[in-house]
Amino acid sequence: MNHSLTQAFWTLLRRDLLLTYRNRAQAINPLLFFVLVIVLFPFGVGPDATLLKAMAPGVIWVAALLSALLSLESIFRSDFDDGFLEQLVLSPHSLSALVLAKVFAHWMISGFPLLVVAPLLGVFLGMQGESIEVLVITLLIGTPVLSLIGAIGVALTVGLRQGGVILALLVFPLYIPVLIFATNAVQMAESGFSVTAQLSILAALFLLSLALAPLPAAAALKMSLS
Amino acid sequence: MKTIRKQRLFLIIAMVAAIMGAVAFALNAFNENLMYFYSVTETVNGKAPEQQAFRLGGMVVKGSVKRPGEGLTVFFDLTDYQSSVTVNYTGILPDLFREGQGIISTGRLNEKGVFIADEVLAKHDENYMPPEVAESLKTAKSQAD
Amino acid sequence: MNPVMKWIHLLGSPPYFYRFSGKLLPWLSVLCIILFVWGLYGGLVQAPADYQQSDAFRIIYVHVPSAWMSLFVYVTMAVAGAIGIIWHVKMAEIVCVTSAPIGAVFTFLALLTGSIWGKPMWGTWWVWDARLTSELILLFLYFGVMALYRAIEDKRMAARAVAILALVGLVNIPIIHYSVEWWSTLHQGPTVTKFDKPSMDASMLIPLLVMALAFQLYYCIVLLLRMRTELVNRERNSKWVNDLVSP
Amino acid sequence: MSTNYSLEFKNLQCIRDSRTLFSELNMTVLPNQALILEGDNGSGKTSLLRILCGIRSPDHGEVTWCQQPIKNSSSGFFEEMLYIGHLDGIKRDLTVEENLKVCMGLGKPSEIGISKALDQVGLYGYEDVRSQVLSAGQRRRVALASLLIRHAVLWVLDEPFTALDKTSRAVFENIMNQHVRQGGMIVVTSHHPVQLSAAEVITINLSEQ
Repeated sequence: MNHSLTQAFWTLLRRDLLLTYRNRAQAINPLLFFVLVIVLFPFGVGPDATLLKAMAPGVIWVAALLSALLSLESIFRSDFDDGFLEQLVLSPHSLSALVLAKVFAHWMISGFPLLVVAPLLGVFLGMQGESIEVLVITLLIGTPVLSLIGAIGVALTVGLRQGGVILALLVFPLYIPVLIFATNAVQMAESGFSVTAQLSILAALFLLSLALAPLPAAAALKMSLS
Repeated sequence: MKTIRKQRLFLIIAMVAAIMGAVAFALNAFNENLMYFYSVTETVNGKAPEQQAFRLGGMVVKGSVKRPGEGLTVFFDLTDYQSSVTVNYTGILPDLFREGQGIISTGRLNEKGVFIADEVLAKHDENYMPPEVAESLKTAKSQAD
Repeated sequence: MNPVMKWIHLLGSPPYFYRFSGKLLPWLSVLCIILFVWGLYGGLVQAPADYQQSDAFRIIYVHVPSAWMSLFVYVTMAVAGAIGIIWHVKMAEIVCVTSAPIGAVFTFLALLTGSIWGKPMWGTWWVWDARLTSELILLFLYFGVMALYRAIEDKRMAARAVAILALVGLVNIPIIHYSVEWWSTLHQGPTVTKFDKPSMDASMLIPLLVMALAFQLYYCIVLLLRMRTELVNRERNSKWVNDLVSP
Repeated sequence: MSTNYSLEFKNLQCIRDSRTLFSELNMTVLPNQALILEGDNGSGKTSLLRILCGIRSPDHGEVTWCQQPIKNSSSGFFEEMLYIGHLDGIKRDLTVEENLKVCMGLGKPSEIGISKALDQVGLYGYEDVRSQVLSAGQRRRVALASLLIRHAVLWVLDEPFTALDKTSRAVFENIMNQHVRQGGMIVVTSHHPVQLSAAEVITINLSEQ
């Protein structure tokens, strides 16, 4: 059964990635949104290089939060609409583990691409060498937390018509610790400080949400279906 | 049935391992020496950043508050009982701002080593007592000294 | 079953609870009013002015109890939610969902009085200080709970959803609190805190404790009232509610 | 298949929006039996079905599998049950075979392979066809094929004949009969009369409750 749980995990992961691949045009939208939000800032605050540089970590991370929110619904929405979620809930495997597969797929689709474009945007906002490195590391550890916590929110709201707005209200307060430590790490790196503490805390947040978030998400999914 | 139990056990072990990892990382973070505020001594010794704004905390030195001119500009010295730095601020000071009071100030150092404050916040302590009690405490303290 | 357990079990039955709370409410209200009058008189008139902040400090008689209650209500809500989920106790579910707006009001009151106090004392309406920020996030957590409950039509389902969310929030509150505290250590150097341990003169402390008790009672009263409304609303088709409406 | 399986429910009650749909329902379903739920729209057929397969929990009463509550993981209920609801969970962007592979991966595969199952439901050669070009009836057949490729004793089917023409319905009934004959059990709701000659049919009419 252990073997077959792993198999179910990979089947589900493969399926979600394949579905995204078949729908690549749509899947790229959150990434474009991310880039666009960041590009808007210089227009909004003016082309002052020092100001932009100081704002860069916060701007990039807030944009990451917004784009995560935009793509979160895709974790469960279409499966809820076409009844696949029922099959998932009624499968003999642990629902939490299956939820984790879907969250992992979501991160690969929506979180991972941010890692690729973030350095370019960092340069664009005037960030330099080492702080860009730290930015990428914070995104690497931090974006999975966004997907994990977000999954709870989506699972709670997937059955609702006006779920989107409520989703933002539910998940943003929970995102604040990630935002704080991630942006602080980049700022400290910019000032030339050690960032081990911030990265450790981000890693702790990641492991904690990895261990705990699938449970309420699974419970919420069962609730949403009943 | 047995396999189900095995699978569940495996998941629980993985969960506990992840939580323990999280605790380990958190403890690691606590052990790091975090320096996000600057005392007056650190500022004077040049440990504070030169280009960036930072927060500076200390006590207002008694008799150091000077108001040159009619405006809202004020100069005062801040101390941590080891060294002191001059602060320059333009704006309305909070009610609790007085000599001997602890304050927190945001700003940056200029070339002359004067701290140009953008914001001055008075920190009130968490003691609450009637003035007479405060007075008697003070006398008791001075007698003890 | 021992008598206490039996009684708790009995309280789980809606008609009994409705009758019992109906009898309890007048007594609680009288007690609450007495405590409020005593606390306010003690705090606003009797207590001496502070040596540092003079009369402005008196706002703590509203501010501190509401800040305490904002956290207390959240914990109550989450614990009740957990009991509701695990043991399917209907009353616990109702405690969970009806607590949220009350907690939000306390949180809002704490923020409002804090900011009114902050302006003369600190020199600003708002600082991104650890306590203020975590209180603000707490308010948003309450809003989330309320919005979710309102959005789900099936109230039985909604209560479960709210309980899950409240529990997630409960795990997150220490994390949020710790992170904002850590974040705003930037703002406050420990050098400044060269003060004695927090202390308060008895003449000021007693009214504060009385006020805290009064707030606690106020919460109980509003909770009972809201629970009664919710119960009647949920069970509007049942016999006991019909008997209640047309005796 | 061993014969000691049993699906039992006692004292079931379902309340929806403070309206009691049904109460005090009792029944035991054994291998070679089929339970057919009848009733008007809104009588609670789907609710009962969802309670029986564990999606919804009853307001009162209990559903057991082999004398153990179905939520209890040691009952092994979810290994032995397959459910097809109003919605079939078939992704339009995946081919028929890809869809079926996902179904297979979620549970215990049966001996029947994908192509053989498709043959049985009359969709031979449709493996690589994208599901979006299938007609509603063909999608329904793919859902039926997903029952065949997984091992389960109990099938729970919600209106399986929706969007099916006469021949398709015959195919469906044939396969259901075959399942019951092999010791399986079926719980089904249907507007249309169901011909399950191989099974000992039990009927619950919820409108008469």
